[in-house]
Amino acid sequence: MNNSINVIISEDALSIDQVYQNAVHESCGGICLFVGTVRNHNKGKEVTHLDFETYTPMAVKEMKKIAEQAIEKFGVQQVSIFHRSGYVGIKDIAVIIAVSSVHRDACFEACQYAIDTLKETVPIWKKEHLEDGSYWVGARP
Amino acid sequence: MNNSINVIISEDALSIDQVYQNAVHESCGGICLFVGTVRNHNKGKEVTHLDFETYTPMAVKEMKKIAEQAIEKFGVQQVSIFHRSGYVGIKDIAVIIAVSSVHRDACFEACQYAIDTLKETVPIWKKEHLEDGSYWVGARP
Amino acid sequence: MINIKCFGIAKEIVDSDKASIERQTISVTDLRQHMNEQYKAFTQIKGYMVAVNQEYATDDQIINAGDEVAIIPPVSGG
Amino acid sequence: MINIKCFGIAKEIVDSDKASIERQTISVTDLRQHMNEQYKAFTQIKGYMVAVNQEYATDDQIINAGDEVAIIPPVSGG
Repeated sequence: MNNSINVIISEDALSIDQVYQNAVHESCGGICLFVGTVRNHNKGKEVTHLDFETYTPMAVKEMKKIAEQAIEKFGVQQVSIFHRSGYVGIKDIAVIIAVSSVHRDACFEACQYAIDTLKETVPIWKKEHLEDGSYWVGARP
Repeated sequence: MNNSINVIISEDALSIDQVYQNAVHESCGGICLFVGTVRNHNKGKEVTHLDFETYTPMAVKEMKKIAEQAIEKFGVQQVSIFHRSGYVGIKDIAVIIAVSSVHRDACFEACQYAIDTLKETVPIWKKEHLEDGSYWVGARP
Repeated sequence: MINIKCFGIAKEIVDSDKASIERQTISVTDLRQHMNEQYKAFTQIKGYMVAVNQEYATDDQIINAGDEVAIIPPVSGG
Repeated sequence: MINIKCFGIAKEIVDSDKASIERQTISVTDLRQHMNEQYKAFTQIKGYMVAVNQEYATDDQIINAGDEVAIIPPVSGG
């Protein structure tokens, strides 16, 4: 089987359908998607929007590594990872991951692995804007 | 939080965007979707298409039970389950499940629970059409 | 009379989407036995559940005329 | 000269998206020490990784002038 990987960092709104079309495969019975959206609250405070800063060439490399590891570890077919940069409003999409596989357990495991690892290794930073200020998420002890 | 459940059996093509819009919620950071598509092969044979027969009122009841159980067991926010009836071609969508939750682990677990349980309890039957015949999946020992 | 909806392979075995039994009341076990005698092919499939009023029924459950009854062969949705 | 890209909170601390060190070669450990002395606020954050040529670097790795170097504060994508 020819695996394929699609990895994009986009300044524009992400399309679930586009990510889906990149992942769907006629030999596969299932696709698991994770869509990360912006919550209106965090730690008891009201969030107005987020700003994502990206080290784009390195982030793309790290996202490709995650996709390759997901294929190797879980034997899945296609992996697509799309991430936003810039201003992202409440309920808007920050990230979409789609994984297709012949049998469905593998696509769930691989999709969860991909989002968990993305949050640990991909050089993207989220500035959370509250009504009374803003801060870089996770930067301070 | 007001939970909501959307359950539909449709003779027409399923829209991922519609299911997504039913599940997205401003208090939630993540949505897990499972999209079940028709594979072009099964047990070494080439599949041409599927036909889904549904006991619609009971199937809808069972799908609602699954959504309610998912909310109760995993504390998720919204659950949408859409299933096709009738003729479904290769790569077409047979089922879409979308689950939103405040934190992402719960939506993965609940979505996987929902598709696993759907395949065990919901009165829907799949006739698999091959090049040289057709049969009801899972009916014979 | 007990009216029975038939789905999937059950519809093929009965060669109709419905069957009936000339009784006012019957247990699920007896309905199953009646159908298996009437249509031998039921004994060659993996088995089937019976639903009464759109809920899965237990073997000792009593069905009355007017109940919505269905034969539920192994499901395969998704 | 070693040129250093700064992202997220590092960009705020340095008050620029780049910094530089007047050396032809430096270890990651020494770069970190140099930056922490130059900009005390780096010692008040959770720490940071250093990337060299778009790969995470180890502490004993040697950086040469011309390498693409970046300070990677705790990431928070997704």
